Amino acid sequence: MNPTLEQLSEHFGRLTTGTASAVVQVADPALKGYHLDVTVAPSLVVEAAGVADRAGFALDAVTGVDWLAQNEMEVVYDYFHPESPLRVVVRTRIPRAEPELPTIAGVFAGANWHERETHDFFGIRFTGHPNLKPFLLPEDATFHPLLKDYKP
Amino acid sequence: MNLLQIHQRPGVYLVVAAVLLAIGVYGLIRRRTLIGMLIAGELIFSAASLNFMAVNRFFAPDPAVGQIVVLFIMGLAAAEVAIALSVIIAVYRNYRSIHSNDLSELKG
Amino acid sequence: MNFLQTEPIRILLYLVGICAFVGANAAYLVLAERKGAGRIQRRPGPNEAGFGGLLQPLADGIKLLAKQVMVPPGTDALLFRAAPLLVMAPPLMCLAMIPFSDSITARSLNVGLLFVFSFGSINVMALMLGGWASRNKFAIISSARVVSQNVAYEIPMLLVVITLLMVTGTMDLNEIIQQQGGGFWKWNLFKVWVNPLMPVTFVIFFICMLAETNRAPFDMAEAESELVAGAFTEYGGMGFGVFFMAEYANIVVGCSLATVLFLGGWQSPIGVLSGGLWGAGWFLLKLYALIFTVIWIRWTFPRTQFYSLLNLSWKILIPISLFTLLLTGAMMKLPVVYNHFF
Amino acid sequence: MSTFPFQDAILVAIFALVVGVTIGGALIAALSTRIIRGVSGLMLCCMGLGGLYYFLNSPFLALMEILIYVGAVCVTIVFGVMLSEPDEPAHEESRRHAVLWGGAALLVSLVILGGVAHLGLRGPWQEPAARVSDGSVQAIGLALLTTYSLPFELISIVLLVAILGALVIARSGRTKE
Amino acid sequence: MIAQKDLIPVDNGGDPTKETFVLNLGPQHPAAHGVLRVLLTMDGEWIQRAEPVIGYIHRMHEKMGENRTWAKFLPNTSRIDYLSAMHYTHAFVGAVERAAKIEVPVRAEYARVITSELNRISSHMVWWGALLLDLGGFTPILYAFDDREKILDLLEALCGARLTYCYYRFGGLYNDVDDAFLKGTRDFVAHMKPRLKMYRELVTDNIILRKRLTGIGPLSADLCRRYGATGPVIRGAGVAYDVRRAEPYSVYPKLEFKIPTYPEADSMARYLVRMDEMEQSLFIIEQALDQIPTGPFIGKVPRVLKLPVGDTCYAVEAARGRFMVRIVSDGKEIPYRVKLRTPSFSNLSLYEEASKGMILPDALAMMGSLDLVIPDIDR
Repeated sequence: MNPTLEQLSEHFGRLTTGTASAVVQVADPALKGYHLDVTVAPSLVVEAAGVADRAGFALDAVTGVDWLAQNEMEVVYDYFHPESPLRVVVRTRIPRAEPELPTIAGVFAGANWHERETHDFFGIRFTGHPNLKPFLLPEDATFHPLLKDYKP
Repeated sequence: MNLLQIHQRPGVYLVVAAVLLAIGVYGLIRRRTLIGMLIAGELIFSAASLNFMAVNRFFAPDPAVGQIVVLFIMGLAAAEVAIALSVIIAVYRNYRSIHSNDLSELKG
Repeated sequence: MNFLQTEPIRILLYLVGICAFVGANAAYLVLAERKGAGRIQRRPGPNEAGFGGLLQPLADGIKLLAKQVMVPPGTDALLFRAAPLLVMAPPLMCLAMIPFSDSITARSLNVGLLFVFSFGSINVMALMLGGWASRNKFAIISSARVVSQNVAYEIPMLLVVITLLMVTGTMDLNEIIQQQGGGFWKWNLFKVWVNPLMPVTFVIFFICMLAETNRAPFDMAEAESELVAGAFTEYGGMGFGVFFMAEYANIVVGCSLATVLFLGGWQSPIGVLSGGLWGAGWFLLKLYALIFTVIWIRWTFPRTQFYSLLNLSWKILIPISLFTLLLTGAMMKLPVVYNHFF
Repeated sequence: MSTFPFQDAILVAIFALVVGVTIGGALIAALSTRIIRGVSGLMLCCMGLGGLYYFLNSPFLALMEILIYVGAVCVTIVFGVMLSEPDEPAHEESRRHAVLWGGAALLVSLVILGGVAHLGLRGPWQEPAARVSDGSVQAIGLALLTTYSLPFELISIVLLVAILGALVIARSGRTKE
Repeated sequence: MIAQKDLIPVDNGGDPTKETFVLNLGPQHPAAHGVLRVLLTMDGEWIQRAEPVIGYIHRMHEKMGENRTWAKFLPNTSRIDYLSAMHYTHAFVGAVERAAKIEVPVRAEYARVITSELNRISSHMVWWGALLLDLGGFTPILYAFDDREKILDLLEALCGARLTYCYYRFGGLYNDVDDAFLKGTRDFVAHMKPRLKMYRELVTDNIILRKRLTGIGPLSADLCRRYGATGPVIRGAGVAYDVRRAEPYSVYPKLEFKIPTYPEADSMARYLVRMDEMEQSLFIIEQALDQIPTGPFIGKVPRVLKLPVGDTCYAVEAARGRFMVRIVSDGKEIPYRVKLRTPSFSNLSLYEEASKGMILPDALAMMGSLDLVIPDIDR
């Protein structure tokens, strides 16, 4: 049942939107802390989550990174496998001006909170999210503190 | 009438019972929630019990009889309250109200 | 001396005595509870105020008295204030019936047992009114729990008491004690020839008593981890203090009743030295042993869950107590039947 | 009971208090708009009644009154109050209407009061020739199980049916358990 | 205090047989361990919906990470979950060491294991006492704190802090473990073993406790996976997931220990997992004490630490589950992004789904069995 690294890279490699397909790199866990580094287009994160879900992965975290210099935002989905030592990272980049991503809360229920948190901190809108209310920040907060150009 | 013997005169108890009855009837007419009416009904029961007890104490040949009757009344009152309250709760579930006015429609 | 023995003076003396007894007990049982908890938890407990902590209840009382009695807006102010009074009255009334010794009883009544139970039943009403009047959701949930719990446990308790009444044949508490004279094997607790399940009855009585007084592990009324402080959430200052004292007064009443009904009241366990002050000594000894058990249980067990608490009563205690009732009846009638046929 | 000074006066004072509590409780029960206070009034009234029974030489019934009415009936009613909308709303009928109906109700109850009180006070009551039993608890118990055993059994059946009926009615609306 | 209209309100979903009301559990409530607020929609005592509302002590540690050097952020990590600070500093130190390829001396690694496992025991002791407090048992927490005190004393002597330890450094430790500490730890292990046995007899086998926990709040393995719940929660669902084995770090591969799992998935299973874990921690400590070599306690670390560009993850098994640090470096002295993935966050996120239809005391028992630390959720 537990997937091997090769199977996984194959599954993730098959993801494609027509123009751009997923880039799968095998990483050294001793140096990086994960085994597989998958870069996908923003529209593919849900399918990528589906692949991870079918392989029995669990969502570890959703990390936003604000690359101010490139005028892009990166969202990293970490997956861990409860029954094997494998770790997979799925990353995608979205334009900073229009930070929108489809939600994966439909695949991993736990993503609900992670995405709300990321929305709080980066202002990334997760389309289709069931409950994108302010979460950790005050209810009336209009700022996104983890943006690199955020001035308190 | 000797005021100091007032607690040994049957009339006093009978009048108190009459007052209770009157209050109970007034409440039964004026109350507009089922529970309020139930309370008023209890007052009427009490009036009857008190009458029984007074008559029993002063005029009955066997003083156990009145007490037994009152015991029966208490039992009936308890049963009545249980049934009435379950009905009231059932009514409330269906109508969201226990006001007697709201219940006059008689349709579910 | 003659003046002292006139009825009103006697009643007055006893009333003052009972109030003092309840007050002192409530105050010092709190201390005993805290000290006991301290011993059980391997810490000293309150030991600062007064002589090794002996003045702690006084300090607490002064602190509570000095606090403003808050009546939160939105509450039913009248009932909110009346509830603490109502909760304190029943134990005071009940204690008047308890014979502390063969000569020390405030008021001996031939229906003393009934008296204790009828006034004990007011307690529920008081807690309920207090909870309801607070208009606090936690308090209201707690009130609902208190009622279900007390109704559920009143039944096995009364069944047990009826069993006992069949054995004693009287509701006069003093007479019940007198029947148990002459050594601990004559106590109702050990009357296994009347009913082999007598110790079980005692255990049921004790459990019901814990539940009726809302003591751990049945303290649903103030299940503090669930309902903050339950029915007392909105009470502060002396309002809370009175509820607190009433809890201990109720424990005293409950344990006194258990002592009278099952443990021979003021009778000496060895058959001698049971009159007068000796009797009072024996009574208090048994009473405080039971109270200590209550405290011990509280600091040892976690709280039961509310529904398993009700299940315990309806599915275990009531059937057992019904069975003991039938068994006692059968065993009492057996000789009659036997004599009739043979 | 040995006599002592002012015994009668004290007794009468207590009696007056008991009567006051009874009637006051009844008034609260019937007039208060908050049902919970109405129940408290009923409780007061029942405690007063218990006192009256005590004055009528029946401590047993006095205690039963408190046990059953305060401990059971009132508690059940409060429970019912908790489960349903408790308070009466303000009268929505017109003032004239209210006065009219209130007056009518008052009239009816006053007529009843007058009639019953008249009967009570002027009725041709006769002192009993001789007492059959002493009215003690033993006498009640004996009578219950001999002369009145049939009503006694009937009452138990009524209670049983009431409990079952109450359970059935109250549970029927409940979907989840 | 509530107004009349709030008593029997609102959302019954058009079904008049349902009477629901909203109960605000917290942020100040005796059963919420910290400032957790749960918005309960109740039908009587049954919970229709329980929505945790968090963020009351949010401190934005992740932003703090972006404006101080790697070393200066280290003490912050110990403030996230104040009950298992060792694990949290371990994760951050490990992430930096992994990214900067810093070698850690073996003695330091053993010392880290010993202190981490001590910290795990002390954290579990707090959980144990608090859970029993939730269930209305007052006494165990004082015994638990008594034992925990011994651990705190040991660790205080070592690093000067009793709660928010900052003992680990990049490449090693703040100072060496001395003989007094090693001996004290041995004594503690000897002291703790009979205590755990006593707790099992007095508390674990208590019938009321068993009734309160057995069958209550089942969290299936799949539920845990979908929500990313880890630690004793997923082990209580029968999945032997332990970061110490799944992603071996430090010297755990050299040490023997069992991963306690219970397939029942109820609160009792989580309870038993933690109780067993304390035993396993003692076992690990014993081995580590036997194996600890002599040598330096800190390796070679550059004075000005600059990490290579790129991101690195490092996960540890904290007392509450998987704690992962993801650091992103742009080659400067200060982190570009620090992501802290905390176990309580994921463990609580399943609460809304899991508590549906439970009654209030059971829901609180389940909450106690999740072992939440609110600062760990809010960060």
